[in-house]
Amino acid sequence: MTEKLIEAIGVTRHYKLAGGRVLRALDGVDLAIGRGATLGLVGESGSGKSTLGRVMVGLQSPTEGEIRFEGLNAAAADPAQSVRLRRQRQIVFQDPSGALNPRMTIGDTIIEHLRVQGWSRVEAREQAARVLDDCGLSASFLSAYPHEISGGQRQRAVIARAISTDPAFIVADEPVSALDVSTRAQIMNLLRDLQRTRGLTMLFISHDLSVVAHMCRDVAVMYLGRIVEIAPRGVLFKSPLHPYTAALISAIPLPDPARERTRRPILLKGEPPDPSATPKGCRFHTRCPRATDLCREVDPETRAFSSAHMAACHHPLTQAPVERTIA
Amino acid sequence: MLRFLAHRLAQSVVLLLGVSIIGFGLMHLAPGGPLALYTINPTVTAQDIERVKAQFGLDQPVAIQYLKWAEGMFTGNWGYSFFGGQQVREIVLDRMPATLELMGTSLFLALMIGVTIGIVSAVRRNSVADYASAVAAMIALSLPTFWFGLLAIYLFAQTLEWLPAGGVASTSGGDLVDRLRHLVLPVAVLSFVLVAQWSRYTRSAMLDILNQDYIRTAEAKGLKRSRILLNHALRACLAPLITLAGLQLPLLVGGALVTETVFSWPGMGLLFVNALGMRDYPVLMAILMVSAFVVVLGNLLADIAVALVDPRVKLGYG
Amino acid sequence: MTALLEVEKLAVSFGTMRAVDAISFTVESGEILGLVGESGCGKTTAALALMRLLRGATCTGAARLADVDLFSLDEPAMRARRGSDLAMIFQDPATALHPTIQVGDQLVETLRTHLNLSARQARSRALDLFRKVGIAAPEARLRAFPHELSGGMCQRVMIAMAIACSPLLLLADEPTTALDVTVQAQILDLLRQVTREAGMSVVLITHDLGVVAGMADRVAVMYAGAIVEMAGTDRLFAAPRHPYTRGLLASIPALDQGWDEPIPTLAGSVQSAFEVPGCRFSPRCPLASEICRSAPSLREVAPGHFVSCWNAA
Amino acid sequence: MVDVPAAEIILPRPAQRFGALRRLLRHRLAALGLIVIGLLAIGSAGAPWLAPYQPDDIDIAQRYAPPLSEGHILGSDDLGRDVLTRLLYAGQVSLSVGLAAMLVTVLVGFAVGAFAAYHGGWVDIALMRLTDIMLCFPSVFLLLFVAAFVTPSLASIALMIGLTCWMEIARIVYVQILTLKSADFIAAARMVGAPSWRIIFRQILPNTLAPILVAATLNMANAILLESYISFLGYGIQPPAASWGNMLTNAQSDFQVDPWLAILPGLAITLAVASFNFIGDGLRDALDPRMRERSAGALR
Repeated sequence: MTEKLIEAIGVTRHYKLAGGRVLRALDGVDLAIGRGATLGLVGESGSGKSTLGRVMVGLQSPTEGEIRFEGLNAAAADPAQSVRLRRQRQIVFQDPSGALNPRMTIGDTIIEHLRVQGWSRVEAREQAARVLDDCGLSASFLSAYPHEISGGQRQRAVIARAISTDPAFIVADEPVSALDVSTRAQIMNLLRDLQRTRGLTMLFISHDLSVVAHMCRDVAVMYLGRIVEIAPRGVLFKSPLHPYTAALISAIPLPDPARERTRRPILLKGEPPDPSATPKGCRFHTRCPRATDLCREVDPETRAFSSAHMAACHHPLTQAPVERTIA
Repeated sequence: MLRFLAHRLAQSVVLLLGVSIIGFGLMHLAPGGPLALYTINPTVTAQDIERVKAQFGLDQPVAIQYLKWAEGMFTGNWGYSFFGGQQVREIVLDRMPATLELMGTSLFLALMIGVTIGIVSAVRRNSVADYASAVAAMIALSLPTFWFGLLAIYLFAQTLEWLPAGGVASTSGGDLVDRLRHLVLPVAVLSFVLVAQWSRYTRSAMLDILNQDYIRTAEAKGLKRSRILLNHALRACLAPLITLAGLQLPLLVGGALVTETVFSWPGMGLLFVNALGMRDYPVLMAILMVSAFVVVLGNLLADIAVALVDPRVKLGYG
Repeated sequence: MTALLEVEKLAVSFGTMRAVDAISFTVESGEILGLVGESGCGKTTAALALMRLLRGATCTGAARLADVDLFSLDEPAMRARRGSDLAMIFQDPATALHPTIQVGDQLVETLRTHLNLSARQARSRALDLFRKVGIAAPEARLRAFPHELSGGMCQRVMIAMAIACSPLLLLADEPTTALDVTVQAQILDLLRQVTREAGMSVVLITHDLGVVAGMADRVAVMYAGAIVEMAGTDRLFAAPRHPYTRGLLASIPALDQGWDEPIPTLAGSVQSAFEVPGCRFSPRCPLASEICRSAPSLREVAPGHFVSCWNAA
Repeated sequence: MVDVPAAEIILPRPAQRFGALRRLLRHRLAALGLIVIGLLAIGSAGAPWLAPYQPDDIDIAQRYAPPLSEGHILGSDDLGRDVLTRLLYAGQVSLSVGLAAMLVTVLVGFAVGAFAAYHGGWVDIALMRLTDIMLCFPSVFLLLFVAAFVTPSLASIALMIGLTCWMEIARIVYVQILTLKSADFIAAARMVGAPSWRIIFRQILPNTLAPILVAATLNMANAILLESYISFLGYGIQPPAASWGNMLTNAQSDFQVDPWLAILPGLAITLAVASFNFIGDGLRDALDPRMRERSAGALR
């Protein structure tokens, strides 16, 4: 395996709610992304995938566990290291309208982003023009306000801001969900190209499996604050181990009438439980067609079924594990 | 619901505590502090003041003084008026009914008229009636109430001689008709402003609701317009309007004060202004505290009412 | 035989902006028509125009439902049809239900408005409907408020309300867009089942070609207020003729597509397409030529396959 | 290099810069308000040159001259002083008290609201509770209570009004900032380590200006009303200096002797207050993005 660029080790993130309840947005997540790789992260609303993204770039700090960037614990970084960490990790948000200050021009937004990092005004301006160009926007967009441009262009500007500090790692948090079908493909291609030309490491978050499948070599599936399965995309889609992954894959409507007629979605019972009331035992047992008493009692550990395929399930769908628990 | 009640009750207690601390602070800010009466009296010597200070406990630490004062406020021992030496509590509570009568009648009228105007303006948005009521409300809100009251007296009492100029009743009469005749002008003046406010509030709340998805659902179900308005829109409108009623209370109390001074209406407002002229701090203080108490209580009631009307509130969705 | 719904030259404008541009289509009895397009293409506006629920808009054209022209009915007659003959489901179930009325009462209200039922009869009918749309513990759920139900459950209530009076036509506006993937599968399954059972016609409005592929018998593709292509579902997906449809289909990433290749894209965006003279798609069209300065009209290129393009092969 | 998939087919459309100002001027009542305020301001500021007399020129021979009489266009008062002159000079006082009070209100309100919202934690709780507590007092009572033992001057009155009226703005700012704080563009700024003051002044402040501007305008109207009331009761601006409020001190008796003496200052107050109210209302419409979308002809 290639060198790990960023790792999440036992990351937990809790939020206190009114009435003393605790929302477990993340509940013990281990994850590592190799330098230059793109990892896809899928899950439904409330699965904690956005929280994980925000923790990975340092927008939120984990309640427990740590984030390591190039082996350095982000929470223990000294001021100089912190500055470098901020430059190295950037994020692209879901809603490009909310991600840009409505009272600032696109140029000012990027320049401000760089000025905070200590760039001179002149350099920042040049860099802003450069990254906008890399994202397919001409210099005339420097002086445009967000409401004067289209959604797709706004998302390009957000991406431009993210790459302006020449980061090594980018979290793309549902970058195409708010966009129309025809613009969606443009943005996906742009991200893919940037990832290649700049050697970016990327965590690509989406609720849409087909989008993730197109962008990423490896895919992780989240359910209620935990990663339940992780595997190379081909393996995951052909032979998923976790019943949730299988249901998720089968639920995607295909733009192909012939195959749609034969597609038999695995209909899960009910809806994801409230993340503030995680079920005991396996967190998926309330909806799982294969659930047994074991699942209701014991939380399954993550096991490796092949070198790159891991799942947390007592009754996986296809194979037997090759090794025991991984560290 | 019980939890919600307990929570809101606790909040009100905190508010009252804060109100009392600010009140206590103001009392001590006043020149001469609580002993202002004695300091302006030339026959009182410095020793006398020291003696009185000790007697009232004013030589003790501020915290103790505050506790004593708060205890007094709580138990109804509000001190004595600088003038006449009457129990402040009696003076103030004596005036309460008149103020409540004025406020209650005006608020009731204003709600009836204002809410109706607001609904009609929202439903017939951008119509002539809507614009007219908007401009009228704006002007009503721009009139200095005291001047408007004086103008009303000049017109209806002095020039046309239709109505009495002030007071609750004639010295001779005092029957129901006479009392009602005295009520007309002050209530009209006070509710004029209130109607303006309420029609604006209702209009914007109603417009907001008429733009909601669930109103479109109701239309798509084929319900009659009247049913949609009354059963769906108005029901949804209730919670924001009750909340506003609570928030607006200080304005209502303030408006009543102004109106009372103009119409010599013997309520707490008139008392306040009279006491102000004589720098009768205990009385002023008591009225300030009572009015704040009324506001806190009103807000508490409004919140409870909202919780009864809107099932989301208790769960913190509101 | 005439179709259940015949829409002829339906046009909607807000002031000078033409949101829907003289669209015509039919829906046969028991048929599901998919109405596909990106946001702002006018698909929702067209549906609301059919319900006559647009305010501040000018609607022209004709819409006949079971041979009754909806646009010539007076308001009370139209009202009597809303919710009974034609019903509508909206995108966001969380906001489409009244927040402070129990969902059971909202359903009963619909029933009693259109059917001559006593309160008790309506209540028991509501209970049946809740069972039918797969709501567990229906007695208790009748007394629930929308915020106490999940998104999927709210959409089930909306569906129960829509099918309560056995409408001839159901307008479903993005019924699953606000829901999670696994819940979307449940709701689509339910919709398919209840409409097929009752032989109901459906206009399914969505931006998701996948949803259409699995649900619709025929598909109409809209762009900037106009229908640009219409055909049977199989045919449209197998042999799309309009460059927009082609681009749209090509730009959907597929699960089994190689992850390394770029996705073919449509250039530019829909923004300001309403101001384009002639063919509104021409600024983004790879086939655009001189002739596209005048607006094309929908023509039949094969039996049942209509395309609005001068250069469509 | 990255291929550029023709995102530029549509260039940005810098259509409506200064759109808000244009919309404000199109709002007829607001435009009228602006004109009236402009005239009042010019008249008051230019009083030394425009006024026919000095404000305290007493002419016992000309007491209670009716309006339109020789030498006194708007008549004269009980001491024979010219009413027009006094109205103009009073305007100076009333408008500047209003302006100064509004500035105090905005400053205090913004500071409290911004600090509470941005800092969060116990500061938030303490400051917003203080705001709630202050809101429990009817502001007229509070104002009069303090006015009773403060030596009245232009500055002290403005300060008192400002200190009893800041709560509304504090709440507006508080809510605005809380909403903005969770916006992604703030997250982006925080992520690169922008210091708090920089986020507040560069990112947040420009976005809260619109509602503050509206509230400030409406506050100005309110401040003028409050000043007139306390001056009417005699706790505000002291004679012989004139303010619109203290010109009404004897209004009750003036109505019997010379109604115009009591009507004109009241009209001046109403005119000024209504103008600010109309401007505020127009500003709200012009600056509210939701209204823009609605008028752009969205569905309903």
